[in-house]
Amino acid sequence: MNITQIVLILGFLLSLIGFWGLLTRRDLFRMIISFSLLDTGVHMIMIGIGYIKGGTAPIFDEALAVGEAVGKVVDPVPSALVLTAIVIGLAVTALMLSYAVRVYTSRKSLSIDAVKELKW
Amino acid sequence: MEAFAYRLKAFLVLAGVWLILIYPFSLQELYTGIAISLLLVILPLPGNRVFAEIGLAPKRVFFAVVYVLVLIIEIFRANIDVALRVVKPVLPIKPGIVKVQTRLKTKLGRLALANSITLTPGTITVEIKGDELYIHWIYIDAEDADTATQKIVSQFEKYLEVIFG
Amino acid sequence: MSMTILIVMGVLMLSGGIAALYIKDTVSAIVAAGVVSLLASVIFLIVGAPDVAMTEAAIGSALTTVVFLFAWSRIKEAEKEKDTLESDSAEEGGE
Amino acid sequence: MIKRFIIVLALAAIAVGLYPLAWGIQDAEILTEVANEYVENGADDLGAANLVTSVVVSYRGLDTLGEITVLFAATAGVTMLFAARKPKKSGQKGSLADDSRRTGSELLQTGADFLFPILWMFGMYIFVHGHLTPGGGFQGGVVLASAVLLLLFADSDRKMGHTLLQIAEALSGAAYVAVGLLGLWFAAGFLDPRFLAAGEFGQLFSAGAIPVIYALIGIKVGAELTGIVDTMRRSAL
Amino acid sequence: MEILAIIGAFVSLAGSLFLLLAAIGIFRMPDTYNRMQTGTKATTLGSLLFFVGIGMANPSWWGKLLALTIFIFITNPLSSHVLARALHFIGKSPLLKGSKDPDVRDDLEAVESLETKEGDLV
Amino acid sequence: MADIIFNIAAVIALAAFVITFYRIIVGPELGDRVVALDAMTIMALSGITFLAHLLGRIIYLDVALVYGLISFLGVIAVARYMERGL
Repeated sequence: MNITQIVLILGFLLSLIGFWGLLTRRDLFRMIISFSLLDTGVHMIMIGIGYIKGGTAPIFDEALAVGEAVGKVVDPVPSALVLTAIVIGLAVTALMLSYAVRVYTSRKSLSIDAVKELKW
Repeated sequence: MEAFAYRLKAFLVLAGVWLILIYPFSLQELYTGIAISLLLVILPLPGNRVFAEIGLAPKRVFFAVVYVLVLIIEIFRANIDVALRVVKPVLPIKPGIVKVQTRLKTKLGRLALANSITLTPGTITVEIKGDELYIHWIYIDAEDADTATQKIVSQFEKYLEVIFG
Repeated sequence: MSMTILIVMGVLMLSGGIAALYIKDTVSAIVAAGVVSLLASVIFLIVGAPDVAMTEAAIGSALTTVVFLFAWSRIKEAEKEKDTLESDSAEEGGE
Repeated sequence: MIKRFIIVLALAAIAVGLYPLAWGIQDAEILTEVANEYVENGADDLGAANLVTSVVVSYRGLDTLGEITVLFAATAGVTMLFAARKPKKSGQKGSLADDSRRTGSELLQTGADFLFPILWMFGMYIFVHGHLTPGGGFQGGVVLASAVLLLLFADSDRKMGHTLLQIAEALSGAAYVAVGLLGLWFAAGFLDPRFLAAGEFGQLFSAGAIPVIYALIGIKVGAELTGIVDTMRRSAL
Repeated sequence: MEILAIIGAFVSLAGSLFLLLAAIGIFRMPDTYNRMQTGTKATTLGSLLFFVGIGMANPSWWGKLLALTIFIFITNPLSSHVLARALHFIGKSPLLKGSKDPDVRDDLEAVESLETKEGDLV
Repeated sequence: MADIIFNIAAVIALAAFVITFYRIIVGPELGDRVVALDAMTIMALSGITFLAHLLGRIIYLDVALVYGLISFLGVIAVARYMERGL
């Protein structure tokens, strides 16, 4: 067992939990919660892929000199991607929630079965 | 004039917090901190007026230091109290809500009083209305308001009265 | 040491995720989802991504929880409104 | 029942598909080529101590611009979905508008008033130090937004000036693009921060325009998130 | 320097014991108010001691740790107060199941007439 | 020497964390869960400062500051929801 492996497995399991909730729950609110769990799981996978053995944060200060950084720091690119992905995740969640509230006010129910227009 | 006074106090508090945050001092950080604090003080932000209650007289500062010491001693007492309660096989609790009086009028003083009460042995502030504090007490010793006030409030009130005027 | 912390946090995170799906009370589920984010942010810190940890703690946990709670209280208000309307005109109840 | 079986099957298929990805993997010893380039030359190139900040603001600056656009679109969407319903006038039958909400305790109001400037200063600390510490515009913006949220929690009837928010948002967005264009004119390309002096590495005034850009991002993100939350709060159904 | 680090380690150990105490209290106490009692106090002191210990081991970190401590001291009791007020509003009785002290009831009545009870939201 | 004792302290804090997490899962009511969340985040703050010490990076303390603010905000949000102030 090493850290990359653990983080990847955790991310996969969390995504699977999110998928499971997304597929089995009928309540719109639970589905959105499951979606945010899935989101977190995917972020964790991305961060786990960027990990380097014994890696520390890619930030230079007294503890990490500029010249000797290679081999000591983790990959900064996944961090940057996940950083923006989290913010977008919040915006998407807010959008879904306002949609759920609208569904409730027009259908008087939070169940996904109440939304029939797009069913086939 | 009064507006200038509370703005100055707010500025001092903000600059102090900034200096704590950037502990290894450097001149650039200092300039930035002063600029940001000035900006926040000049902008018509909602809460700045609260800072008017902070006093800078030597007596007040002295009382504040004593008050912090008393508070820390009380916190240690509170934790030993909690420890003794938690580890006993049968929990020695007789909880309830009591009403106590306070003389404090200033907002920050009341906030500090409520926070101190929450951190001291066995009490949590539940509600504050006018002069009356409603306090959840984990083991009720005294039922009437005066004794309870004596036990819970007085020890802090005498300091806070001076500190926040 | 950091491996131990990682494993414990991970197990707690997964159980929190399952709890978020199966707790009956919706607000409790929202709190559980927030806890998942908080634990995830500790995990990000361990794998050397403090930027992500900070963002996850601030956005994933706090603001998401707050947004969920606001939406849920709007739904609760709508429910109340529906109930009062239904009791006013009993013959035409919804659903 | 059969539905649930199919779901379990699908999840099992995903799990089996992902299994080799997770199981065979070891901790990587070397960075990928792109990351290696960033780590080796990023500090000399841009002068920012935090490489993630370099990537977010400069190397992948266009991504961030697009991301902020997405955030803006989401804010507009939330506003549209909620504002389609006119809030009922209070006192009308069956309405549970703002007046039934309970205001916070006096202590919470005092605490919020006291903490508000300090939290704003903390948020500014975070986004000004984006190139030195793990902070940055997004986190700092969230801290600004949460300070406003604290005020809203303390007093649920507080009115917020949306005009001010929109002005702040529009100005910071425009300034962000303008700084990007300055980079195009005076340095190598769009959103290139090197048109300001690089300064001494590790100091606050370093890394060219990166702190400026991150501060603008912070103000914009803060204004947008405040807008989302306040829209969800105000719209009494 | 080493001596200071060892002292700091012991202080941290004391802090973590207080944290454990808080956890046990939250685990054992019978109702929400009492859980809050142990939760707030013991975690505040525990984290304070933990920070002092870390600060002794790394003397250049004092600034941030002091900021953290001040922040916790302002916010932790405040959030407890708000939570207690909310619990009281939704009508949770502070009394234990068995105890019906008449004297305690007297003081409670003042409190219980404080707000109308409509605890159906939770 | 000092590191061993620090590790013991961290393990104890971790145990406290796990015990508190029990209340999040089973806590009979919302209030219990929020109390546990409050306590848990303070414990996590201690954990983060310990991690900063273990990995030797002062920059991680900034994360702890944001984390503390966030726990406060979350608890107040849920409490205000409970008393219908949201």
